[in-house]
Amino acid sequence: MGQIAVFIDRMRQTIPNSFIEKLHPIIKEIPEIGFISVEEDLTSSDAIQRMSKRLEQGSVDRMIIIGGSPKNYESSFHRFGFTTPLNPYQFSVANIKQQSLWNLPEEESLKKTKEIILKSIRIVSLSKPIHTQTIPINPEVLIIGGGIAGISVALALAQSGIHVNLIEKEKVLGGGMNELRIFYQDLGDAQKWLEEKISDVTSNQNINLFTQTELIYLKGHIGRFEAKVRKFDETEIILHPSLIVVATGFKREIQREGIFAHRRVVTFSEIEKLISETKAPPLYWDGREIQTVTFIIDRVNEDIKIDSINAIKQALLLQNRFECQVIILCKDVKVSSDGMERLYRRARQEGVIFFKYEEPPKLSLVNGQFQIDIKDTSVIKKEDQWSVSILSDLIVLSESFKPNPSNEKISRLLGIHLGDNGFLMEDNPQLLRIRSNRRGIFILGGCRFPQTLSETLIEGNAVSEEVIRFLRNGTYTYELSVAEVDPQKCALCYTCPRVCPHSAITIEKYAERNIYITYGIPEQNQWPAAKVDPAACFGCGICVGECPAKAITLRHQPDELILTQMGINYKHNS
Amino acid sequence: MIKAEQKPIDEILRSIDPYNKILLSGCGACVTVCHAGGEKEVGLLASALRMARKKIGKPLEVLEATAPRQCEPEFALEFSEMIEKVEAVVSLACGVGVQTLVRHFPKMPIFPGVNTTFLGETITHGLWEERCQACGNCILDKTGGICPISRCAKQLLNGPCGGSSKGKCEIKKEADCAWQLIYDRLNALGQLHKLEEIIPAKRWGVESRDSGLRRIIREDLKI
Amino acid sequence: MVDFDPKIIAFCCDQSGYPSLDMANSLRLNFPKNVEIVRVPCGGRIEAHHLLRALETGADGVILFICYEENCQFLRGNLRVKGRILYLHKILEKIGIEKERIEVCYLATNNGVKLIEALNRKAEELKRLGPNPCK
Amino acid sequence: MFKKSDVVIIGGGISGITSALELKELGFKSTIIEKEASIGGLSASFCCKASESCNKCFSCVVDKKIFEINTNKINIFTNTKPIALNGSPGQYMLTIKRGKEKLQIECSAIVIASGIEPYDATKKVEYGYGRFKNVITAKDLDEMLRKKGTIIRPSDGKIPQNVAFFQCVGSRDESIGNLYCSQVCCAYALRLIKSLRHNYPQIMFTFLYMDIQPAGISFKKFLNSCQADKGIRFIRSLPSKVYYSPKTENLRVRFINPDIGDVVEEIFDMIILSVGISPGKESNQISQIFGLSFSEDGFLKEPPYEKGIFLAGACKGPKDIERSIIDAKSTAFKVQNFLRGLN
Repeated sequence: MGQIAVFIDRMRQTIPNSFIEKLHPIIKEIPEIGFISVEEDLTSSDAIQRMSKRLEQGSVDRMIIIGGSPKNYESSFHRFGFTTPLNPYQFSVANIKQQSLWNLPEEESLKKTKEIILKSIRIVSLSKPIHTQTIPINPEVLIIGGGIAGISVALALAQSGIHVNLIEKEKVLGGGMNELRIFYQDLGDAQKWLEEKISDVTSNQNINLFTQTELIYLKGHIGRFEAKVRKFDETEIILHPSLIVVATGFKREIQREGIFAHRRVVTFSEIEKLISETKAPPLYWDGREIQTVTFIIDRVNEDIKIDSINAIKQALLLQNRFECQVIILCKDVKVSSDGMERLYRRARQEGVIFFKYEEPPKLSLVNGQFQIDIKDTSVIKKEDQWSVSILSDLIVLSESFKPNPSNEKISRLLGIHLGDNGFLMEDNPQLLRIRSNRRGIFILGGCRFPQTLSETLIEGNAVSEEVIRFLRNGTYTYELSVAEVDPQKCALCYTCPRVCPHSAITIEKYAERNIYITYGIPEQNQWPAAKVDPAACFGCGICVGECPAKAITLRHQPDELILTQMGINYKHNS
Repeated sequence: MIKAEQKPIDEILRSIDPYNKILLSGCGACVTVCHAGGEKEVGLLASALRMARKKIGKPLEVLEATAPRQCEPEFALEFSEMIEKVEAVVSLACGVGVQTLVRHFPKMPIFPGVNTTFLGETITHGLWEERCQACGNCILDKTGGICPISRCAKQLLNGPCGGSSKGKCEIKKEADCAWQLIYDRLNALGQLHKLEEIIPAKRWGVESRDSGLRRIIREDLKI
Repeated sequence: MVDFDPKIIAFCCDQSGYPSLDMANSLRLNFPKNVEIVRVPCGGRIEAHHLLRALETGADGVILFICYEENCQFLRGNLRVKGRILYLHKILEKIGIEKERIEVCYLATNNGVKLIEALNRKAEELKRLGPNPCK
Repeated sequence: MFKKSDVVIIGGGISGITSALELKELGFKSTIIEKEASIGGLSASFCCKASESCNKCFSCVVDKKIFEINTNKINIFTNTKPIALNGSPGQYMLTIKRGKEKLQIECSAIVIASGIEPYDATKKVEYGYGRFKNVITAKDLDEMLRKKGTIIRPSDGKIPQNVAFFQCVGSRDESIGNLYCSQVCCAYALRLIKSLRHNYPQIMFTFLYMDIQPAGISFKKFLNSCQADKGIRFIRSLPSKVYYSPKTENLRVRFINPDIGDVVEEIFDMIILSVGISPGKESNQISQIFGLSFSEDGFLKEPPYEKGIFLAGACKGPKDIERSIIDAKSTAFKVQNFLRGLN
């Protein structure tokens, strides 16, 4: 083994010169040391250049840095093509900034510093080089779901020259957006806008549109997915996308029990359609002229603001265009979208009556009209709080936003997680809403959480951005600082594929069954074992911790490195 | 596969109490899969035993080894060299593996480290259920593929007992009634007529363990 | 109470524990005297046998600094290690070692103060428990 | 001095940082102009609000992004302000001022991520912020928790026992002309309360609000856990006035208690004002330099795409950290389209 280079980082004078002078003799005592060099700020780019030059001359094959947090150095070395003869994994950092060595008396602090340095020398002696791998990556994407989320991503990507396969299980594109007729912001025609988008999709050369098509299986990992889709006529096509975008949307459901089964209890989509299709007053529904309309929202899905927006928008239209009297019953007025507070105030000014309820209102039928009894909580004095009765011709009831029933299948096919509530993915801030647990699969729109159109469009752009980041270079490079299975030891217990949060492990036939065949093993001689895909692995080490056969090692942090960090001198112990 | 559970550490400590140097032998097959006696459990138990003995001032030296499958004589013999160095062996293999060692190392005290529990199936990760009792004469063809010998508490062969309630067993309330499952499955398959066939009582004394040690002999395979 | 400097091995997850440690370092907060830092990429990397080995080879206590639930960069690492610690506590109970010697502390990236508090509290607790009988 | 950069980003808050990092990944060089001495902006001043588990406040995500940008060698000018813009879309020349020094940067596109300010609570005179010591804003509390790690009454340094949170201070308020919902404060205040309840179970909280605004996927679960907590009282009513008792430094609050059905006065030993979001102080200046117009609510309005000037994050309307990050990513996408000549 060659010698070890030592770089001392003064971290812009955080370490006093006098201390460094005292360190020198201590370091020189250590036999493995090649040379010592002191830098003012080792994270600066010229210092790194000087460092590489110095390393090129010497006979060292690994190095330690005496300085601050290893995270700082690591990110600068691993990322910026640290072009030295040294592998970026063959270094370790003696973090002498740690544990407030400065608060200790000098002698003690020197002693402790020495211990830390010796430990990092032991660590660097154990470290092995880890190289990078590059795979070619085709500019091809599979988008599952042809709702507005899927459409917007498809158009954005196609424009950047990426080949898009868009699959939709229904006959027509648009998904849940087909129910929206009017934008709340400017009361513009949503259907016209959607139709333009759809015609853009169908006429785009880069978009391969498959309607009435479903995904039936998916193999492989980022850059090399293999997806089989089945069309309505039972023909099956195999696609080879590099990345996958899931935008399967959500489902609306209405529970019509009791009085809610009445024909004049309608959903938001029905009233939306009625409003947009009736040109002039009066408004008819079920053969009856409608004069008063009551919205009952927040019965379900209190955490989703779409209902509030729709109710206020429709109330304004009903009040202005059709001279109806509108009453909105809700738990909270959800105005946390741009422009909504103004709309809400306008609705109140135009005479829309709002009631906030804690207990659900009681409904009954009186002479063909609905009678709604609700407590008026806007009155201050309790003794004055009368129960108010409203007579209404039409009731608009909020539907519940349910996870798409196909989510379970999608999550199983794609190896992505289901959240507790049945929507895709758990709520974890690190995922930033659009990432899934698997590298190369993105999630957006209502399949994760139902939200307003403008937010979905922003998310769509963010997903397009992530996709382009991956596909820009035509290659994907990753470090092999990942988990690795020893197929000889693998007991095929399926623990690791089950626990891997990134679905990066599969049981595959790849290991040698017959030791006489060494190269290019033919299929019949392969032996199944767990296999970690290095492109999909994040290197977290969860599988390593779980494997009952100790068949998996984490290449950048094997057990001996952890034991050494614990202060156990590994060589003597084993 | 065979499912096993590690014995309580105090029990293991009691059996190795007189010894100062032991071998802890794991098995890379069934007990690895059910997280009871693979290489990882061997390491964990070794540490725990060492610590427990150090605490009472009787340090213990533990050698660790894991065979790919302890119930094969050749793999068992791989331990020979290590066994010479120790005073006792704790085997984390199933009962079969322990006895393979016993057969090959007649003079060495060998203790089981796991309780071999049953032949079972993984339901979800971390949950295993019994599926077979190796009765020696399989009747799964008659019962829609669900085994009443292993899954019915009373091992009934012809329909449920009176204690089956809402699909659950009366002996173990959380367990499904095997005969309910059999009925449902045959119903789903449209084969309810199979229930009309009486399954005769098992001849435990002839085909099963009651007649003494069971053996399979294949003359053609003998070397 | 025995007067000694308990040796604590602190496992720091690279996503939360280590950044918090860096923060504590730059704030120059006072650490207990005898702390060994082990840096791991994720709490899920920490195995039960590492912790037992730590106690076996001279540590008086072990503390794990890992991410809050539902905030693991690798989604489930913290949950997996939580399960392992539960299993380990059972073993410790059986062999007669106080299970308080192995403890989990949840952190975010910027909880330097909380980290130091936890370490100092741990040191006090270990002083109360006395030296690890198994070293 | 003269520099060249593909994109100049005005503002080094979370949106600016995210835009810069994403643009770098997309292959463009960007420069950040930050008016303060360090980057991070408002989002970096928040503390972690976890209780027993994560409450999704995103402060750790901000931390990671700041770490990333510091090690990513992106040009950052701190203590710097833009002063003039010349040139045409695709070929802008931006003059900036650092101290007394003036610099020029040639760039093809500009991202404005000038962020927002917390609402100035002194304008709500009736709540007495600035006059009564124990009335502080949620922002002040956050800072207190980050620096001192504990909640104390400013008047006597003791841990309070009975704390009231006033929602919608500076939001949804016609009297001060802020006709918008700040969208973030409900969840923000509840997270603060939840994490304080976890650390100080003895403190009782009263949450005075108008409507609870939802905030994302697990908000319902979170809200249920808050409502199940007996130490948090939810009252749907905004207080009308705060009186101060100089002797105890306690505060008497007048509000309608719907449970009692009357106007009541209650004593609290500390009041936290959930201040809303208002447009950044610099937005006037920025709108002049870059020729931008304002929305009805006083936030910046997105200029036409051909101009090559893009808005990111909360400067165009209230956003929480998560949505700012997503918005910045989306902006980075638009910028890359612009720079590659797509439309």
